[in-house]
Amino acid sequence: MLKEACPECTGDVSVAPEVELNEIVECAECMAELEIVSREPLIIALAPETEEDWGE
Amino acid sequence: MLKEACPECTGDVSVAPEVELNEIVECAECMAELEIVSREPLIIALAPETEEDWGE
Amino acid sequence: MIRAGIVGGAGYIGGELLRMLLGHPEVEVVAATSTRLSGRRVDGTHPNLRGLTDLSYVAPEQLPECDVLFFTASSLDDPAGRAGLAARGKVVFDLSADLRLKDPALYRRHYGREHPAPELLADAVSGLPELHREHLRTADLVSVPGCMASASILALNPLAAADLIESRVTVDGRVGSSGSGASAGEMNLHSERSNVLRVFAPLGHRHQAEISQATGLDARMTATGVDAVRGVQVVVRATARPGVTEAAIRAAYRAAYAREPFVRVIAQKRGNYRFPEPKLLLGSNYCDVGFAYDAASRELLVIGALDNLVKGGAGNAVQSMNIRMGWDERTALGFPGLHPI
Amino acid sequence: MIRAGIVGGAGYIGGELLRMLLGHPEVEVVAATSTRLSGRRVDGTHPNLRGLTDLSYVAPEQLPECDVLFFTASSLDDPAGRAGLAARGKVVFDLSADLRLKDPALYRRHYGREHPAPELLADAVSGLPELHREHLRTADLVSVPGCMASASILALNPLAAADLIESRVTVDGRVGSSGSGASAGEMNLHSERSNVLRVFAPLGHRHQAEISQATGLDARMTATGVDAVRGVQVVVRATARPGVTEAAIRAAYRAAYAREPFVRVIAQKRGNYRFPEPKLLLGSNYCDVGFAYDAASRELLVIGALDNLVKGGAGNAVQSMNIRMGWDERTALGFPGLHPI
Amino acid sequence: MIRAGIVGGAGYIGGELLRMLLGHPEVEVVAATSTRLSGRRVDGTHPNLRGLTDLSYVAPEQLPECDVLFFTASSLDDPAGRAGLAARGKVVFDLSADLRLKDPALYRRHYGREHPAPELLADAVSGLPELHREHLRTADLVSVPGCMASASILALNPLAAADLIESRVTVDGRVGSSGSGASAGEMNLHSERSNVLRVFAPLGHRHQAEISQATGLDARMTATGVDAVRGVQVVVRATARPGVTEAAIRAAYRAAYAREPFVRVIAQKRGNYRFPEPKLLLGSNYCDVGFAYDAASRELLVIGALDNLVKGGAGNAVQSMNIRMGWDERTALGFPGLHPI
Amino acid sequence: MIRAGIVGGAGYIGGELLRMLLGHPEVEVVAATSTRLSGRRVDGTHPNLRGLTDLSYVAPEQLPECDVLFFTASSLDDPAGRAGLAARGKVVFDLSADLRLKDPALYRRHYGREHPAPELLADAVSGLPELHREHLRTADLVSVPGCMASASILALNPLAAADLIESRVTVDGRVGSSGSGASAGEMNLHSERSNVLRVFAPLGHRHQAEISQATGLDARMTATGVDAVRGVQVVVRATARPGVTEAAIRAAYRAAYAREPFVRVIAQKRGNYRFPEPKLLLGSNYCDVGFAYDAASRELLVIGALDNLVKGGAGNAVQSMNIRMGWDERTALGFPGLHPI
Ligand SMILES: NC(=O)c1ccc[n+]([C@@H]2O[C@H](COP(=O)([O-])OP(=O)(O)OC[C@H]3O[C@@H](n4cnc5c(N)ncnc54)[C@H](OP(=O)(O)O)[C@@H]3O)[C@@H](O)[C@H]2O)c1
Ligand SMILES: NC(=O)c1ccc[n+]([C@@H]2O[C@H](COP(=O)([O-])OP(=O)(O)OC[C@H]3O[C@@H](n4cnc5c(N)ncnc54)[C@H](OP(=O)(O)O)[C@@H]3O)[C@@H](O)[C@H]2O)c1
Ligand SMILES: NC(=O)c1ccc[n+]([C@@H]2O[C@H](COP(=O)([O-])OP(=O)(O)OC[C@H]3O[C@@H](n4cnc5c(N)ncnc54)[C@H](OP(=O)(O)O)[C@@H]3O)[C@@H](O)[C@H]2O)c1
Ligand SMILES: NC(=O)c1ccc[n+]([C@@H]2O[C@H](COP(=O)([O-])OP(=O)(O)OC[C@H]3O[C@@H](n4cnc5c(N)ncnc54)[C@H](OP(=O)(O)O)[C@@H]3O)[C@@H](O)[C@H]2O)c1
Ligand SMILES: [Zn+2]
Ligand SMILES: [Zn+2]
Repeated sequence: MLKEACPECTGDVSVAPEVELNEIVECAECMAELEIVSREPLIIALAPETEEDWGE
Repeated sequence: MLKEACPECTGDVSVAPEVELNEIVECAECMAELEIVSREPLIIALAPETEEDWGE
Repeated sequence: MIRAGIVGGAGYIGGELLRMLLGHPEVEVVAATSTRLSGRRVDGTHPNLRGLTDLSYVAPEQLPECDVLFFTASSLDDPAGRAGLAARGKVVFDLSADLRLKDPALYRRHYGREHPAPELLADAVSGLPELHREHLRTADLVSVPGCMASASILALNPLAAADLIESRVTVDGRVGSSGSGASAGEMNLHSERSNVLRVFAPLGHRHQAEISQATGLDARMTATGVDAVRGVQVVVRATARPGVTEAAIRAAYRAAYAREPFVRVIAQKRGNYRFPEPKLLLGSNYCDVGFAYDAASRELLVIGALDNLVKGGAGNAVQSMNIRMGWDERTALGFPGLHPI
Repeated sequence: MIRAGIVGGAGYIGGELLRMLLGHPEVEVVAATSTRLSGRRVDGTHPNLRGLTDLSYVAPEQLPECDVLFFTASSLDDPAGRAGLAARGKVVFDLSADLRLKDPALYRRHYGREHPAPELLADAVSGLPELHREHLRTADLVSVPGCMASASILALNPLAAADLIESRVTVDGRVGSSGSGASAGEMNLHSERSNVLRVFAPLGHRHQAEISQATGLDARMTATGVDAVRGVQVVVRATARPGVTEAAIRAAYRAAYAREPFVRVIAQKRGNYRFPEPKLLLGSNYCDVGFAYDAASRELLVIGALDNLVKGGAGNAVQSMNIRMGWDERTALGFPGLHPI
Repeated sequence: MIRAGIVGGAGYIGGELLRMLLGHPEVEVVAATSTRLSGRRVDGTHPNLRGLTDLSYVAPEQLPECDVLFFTASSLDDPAGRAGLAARGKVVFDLSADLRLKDPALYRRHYGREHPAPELLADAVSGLPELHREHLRTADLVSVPGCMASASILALNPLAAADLIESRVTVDGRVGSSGSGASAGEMNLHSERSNVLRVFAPLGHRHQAEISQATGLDARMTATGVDAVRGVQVVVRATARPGVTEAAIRAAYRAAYAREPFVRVIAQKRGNYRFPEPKLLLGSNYCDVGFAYDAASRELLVIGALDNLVKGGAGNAVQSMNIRMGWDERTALGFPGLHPI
Repeated sequence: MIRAGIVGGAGYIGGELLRMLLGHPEVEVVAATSTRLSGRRVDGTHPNLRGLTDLSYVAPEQLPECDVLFFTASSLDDPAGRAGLAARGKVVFDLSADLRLKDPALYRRHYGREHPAPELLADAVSGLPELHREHLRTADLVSVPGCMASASILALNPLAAADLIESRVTVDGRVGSSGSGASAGEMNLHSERSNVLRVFAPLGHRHQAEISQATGLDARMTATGVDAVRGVQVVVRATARPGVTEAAIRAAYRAAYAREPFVRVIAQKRGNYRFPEPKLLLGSNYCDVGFAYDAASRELLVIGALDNLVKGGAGNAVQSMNIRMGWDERTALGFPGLHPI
């Protein structure tokens, strides 16, 4: 597993070595959706916001 | 532990060897209250009914 | 360590399998599939597993070879797909209703269509250890019974086997909302499902066929949804055969379950919890069974309780796996339940 | 305005009587007694009445003369005291179990002692308007049936009266914690009573005698406490006589209840609430009844639901009073219940 | 009899409007719209109304002319459509959040877009009778505040108006699942939503803007979903100005609410229900407010409670209508709530 | 195997200690005392233990010598008796509130009397492993903090220690009915305690003194009883110091808890369970902590959750014992909690 810092919370994000470009991974710490925007070097970015309403 | 048959349900009742006369023990299987009515030989009998209402 | 896979890991049964298998010293979970959530962390759907695993779901087609494989949902709609997946597991535990009824005609009557893969039925061993332990030691295909069926069978079988009761029994099942799974519809919204006593199957609930098949009795079943998330209770009315005593009934239960690690007989004269109470069993693999008997009228009430997701599903599967693998049957099933709760 | 008194005003039935009578345009509540709380404000025990009344409890011996008098708890332990109190009311509504069984032998069997005042039994008219409306118009002593009994009788009587079912029926009653009253013991602590499916009366619940008395059927009753405060549901298994059709069953219910203001027949094929559901009836005086039938097997499931404190108690009493006084039967009973809830 | 219409009758607010208006002696409900359920009976969605009405939903375009019209859901996505519908009512009560904030900039900040019909804002009178009774007597467009906002405003306004507290207050709102409406998503499934203490709005809940607008205070709001279907409670921390006594606080509440039919001040030293408790208010139009004060530290806790669907929505609308029409304000709002519950 | 004894084994904390210790591979429970139930089986009061033990309660005077001894209830009313009992244990874990406050003056203020045994206070080490692990390795007297205090301290301490927040914080505690113990009174009857949002401590709850003592902050605490049996949640409002970023807050939590086996940081942007939720922790020894932050206003909401009987009591004691004895800290504490529930 590769480790990368989450751009949202700076937590460790585990990324499988065989990950594909544009794949979505999640940050365990803040559950942000992250997109693999580059594989070598590994770069992850916040995925386009699919804002989930959680209101009542 | 001595074992004796519960007079209510015939389940095994464990009785400590140092049990005293008239002590109340409970049957694990049916939770009947049992009284030690004799120690040697060990005889247990249903304790006088303290009927617990459980109705609604 | 053996390698375990779960097909349908994002459902409620899948979550319980994960919880138990992650705590199992002999098992490594190598994959949990989800079509909808492939690539997502399993602790996103099963938040109680946060901190315990970094696993993410894989798509079914990515399922690797496994020693044991758990199917959690019906796969009969795609028999070829099922066969392909099943081939990746040496031993398969099927938790769906697909293989529970041995007779395809019964399946047709209760599920309203022909069984698409009747050839599987003969090999499937029922994942109820108390009745089928010996067969489970060598089974390669195990079909776990329904939650209310398991409770009813465990409550009735000692009496049926000893021929203490007449054939006709009526089963009143009560079940929490997790029995409908994680993909339940609008009628399971909190505002609608809370506080209910919803008689959702007034007559002829499907599990009655399983009960009849296992016990030989003529079971008639009603089911009510209650305001609980987990938990099943069955309340069964039976008639004892002439001359049957309370002692005989107790003796039958004792003979059947004295050495069973996960069945307790609860029929007490005092206390707040005299009969099987599902709330005490949440998270535990116990099935509690009990009874009350009026010898004069021969009326017999038989009660069973369990956690539908554990002894009523994932726990039965894990217990069956333990038997199949020759391990201590109780491995990873040690949680006894809570009080107060 | 007539003058009403309540003996035992601090209990749960007493509270519901107060709520309804304070909203009744023809009734003035002149006294509510409490031994324990004499001198205290009634809204101290019944906080929903804050702002509606300045009434305080009086000791029983201070009870003034009344036109109508409601007894909420058993007074058989002191028959002379009871007689003294009863004499202060021209018409007495007794909500306890004291006068429900006409036959003192039945009382002995179910309550374990001789009836201390059997002379009262003959005059007591049953406070179930659907069965006894005509007698209630002139009754001076009314005995309101038990909550689960009322639901069962209303669910079964149309079928029994039309001789559509065999005599033996099994009744599965489910009831919330308010059924135990305000003085329940340690077993009703929130931590113990929450989340239960407590089979507190596995066989032979007392209400079965009331059901048999009213319907002529041979009822066998089980009762389970559920995690609700209010609400009763009865689920009854019956066997239709040969040849009975679903249409005949519907017709019997329709004939019985088409003009009843407080009984609805709920047996629907679609929707979230197909059968009687007590949560929808909280605070309301409805008893909903419904059924499901399998003509092939003649299995019939009959379901009844009500609020134990209203149609199962105080509401039946107020409806009976309205009849006795010649008022619109629905007066002060207009609340229809809530959804969602 | 005046003619009333409901746009969005199939939702939870729509159901409560129907319940109240069907029991209103001066009102005839001539139409309830539903896009999804046009042609279906209203008691199919609102089962508590079975037996009370034969009404079916109509499509919005079939809405007839009405004297009073209730909008239950936002219609800002289609301002022209809204205008067309609104034109069919002489007086419009809007229960959505559309017109609650007077300042379009505030709307933008809290709802994340430009207000599509800012021209409506000036005319809308707030449907909170305790603050705006005089304006309501002549209003033709009424905007009913949010449920947690109403409770907070009624709890805080007497103190703010009398300048007894500092500006900064923190509001902790708790709300049941019906607050999300009948079309809530998977996160409101019973198995997920039961037993929660879900902090769904940790900071900056939208209702804080309404509270600030009405009271002039600087409110900061958190909201938690609790395991209830109905009910709102707000617990507010405030700081009294130097020298303020408990007597002064009580006096402010008394002055504000002594003659209000639907606000009670509940701040008791004994009993089980010392502070406002939403469960006692289910189905009722009361808002209970209370407080606790420590003069030494000037810490002040203010508590408000109501039923989100009644005083927090439909009840406020009906009370406003009663005022607008010159009727007794309490008409059709007489149900006081239940105990025990 | 070491020998463990429990003084006050029949209470709720006693039951949890029994559950955990019976499953502990290094511990033998040699005695559980009960004055009221001496001679009775422990599974009579703790029905979840049926089948796991044949232990019966002994009277306190029969308590044998033990290696570790757990006190579950206050024994300050009889300091000599306490001393006698305590002498039978080499290491004592006190779960009562007796020794939590180091300063007798604080005890006096919060408990309304002089501390009867102030000489004990100096030696007592706080049983909160995350703060006092090193001291616990050699402690012979351990005082376990209160349930809401533990949650608050674990939620706040990383921020206080790193000086990220201003001193004044307000704590809103929510707690289930088991927090009142097994001997709660009439106000905890199911019919009264169900469905509540009971603000039972509006200002100045005792645990605020414990929070202030542990964190150095100026905590002000309110507490509400909610309709749950188990579970604590604390919602804390704090103000960040100028310049503090969300990253700094996360970093402080991460630094504090990255290696803690029983604290998880839960502050997520998506999913149904974004913040600490007590229902997920029933039976587990986790304390989940989380936060939300608005840098513009410096408003910070901090949330903590745990099971009051486990990490809020018995679990903290067992974890402390594991540390004291040099065992793996997680022994007998492996249950992770359930979902759905
Ligand atoms: N819930 C209980 O109490 C209980 C007890 C015993 C047995 N069972 C049985 O166990 C099975 C699963 O129950 P559950 O409660 O876990 O259900 P669930 O929560 O609805 O989960 C089922 C999972 O299986 C997948 N799935 C659902 N339908 C599918 C389909 N048609 N084809 C392929 N995958 C499908 C879904 O995964 P993706 O969409 O993510 O792939 C879903 O996550 C059912 O057959 C049920 O009869 C349930
Ligand atoms: N709860 C139900 O669902 C329900 C439904 C239908 C009928 N009922 C019947 O209605 C009666 C009252 O039920 P409840 O639920 O209101 O009970 P409850 O809440 O326990 O109240 C009974 C009240 O009557 C008084 N009382 C109790 N025992 C008494 C005694 N031995 N002698 C004189 N007064 C006594 C008490 O008043 P003080 O101590 O204040 O004087 C108490 O407040 C019972 O007979 C019950 O069978 C109950
Ligand atoms: N629930 C509360 O506690 C509460 C309290 C106070 C105020 N409110 C406000 O009242 C309004 C309704 O709440 P509710 O709880 O009744 O919601 P709901 O149960 O979801 O019902 C809303 C109804 O309005 C219709 N509707 C929904 N979205 C719509 C849209 N975009 N355009 C047109 N019609 C739409 C739907 O009807 P069809 O699809 O059938 O046409 C639906 O039945 C909301 O604005 C809410 O903010 C709610
Ligand atoms: N409940 C919680 O959530 C929680 C959490 C953390 C800490 N605590 C603390 O743990 C302690 C026990 O709480 P609990 O909930 O287990 O209480 P509980 O259920 O009421 O049990 C306390 C037990 O201790 C005995 N006891 C009670 N009062 C006593 C007294 N004055 N002297 C001697 N024995 C007494 C009783 O036993 P017998 O009568 O059978 O002898 C009783 O079974 C309390 O100090 C509480 O502050 C509780
Ligand atoms: Zn992150
Ligand atoms: Zn026995």
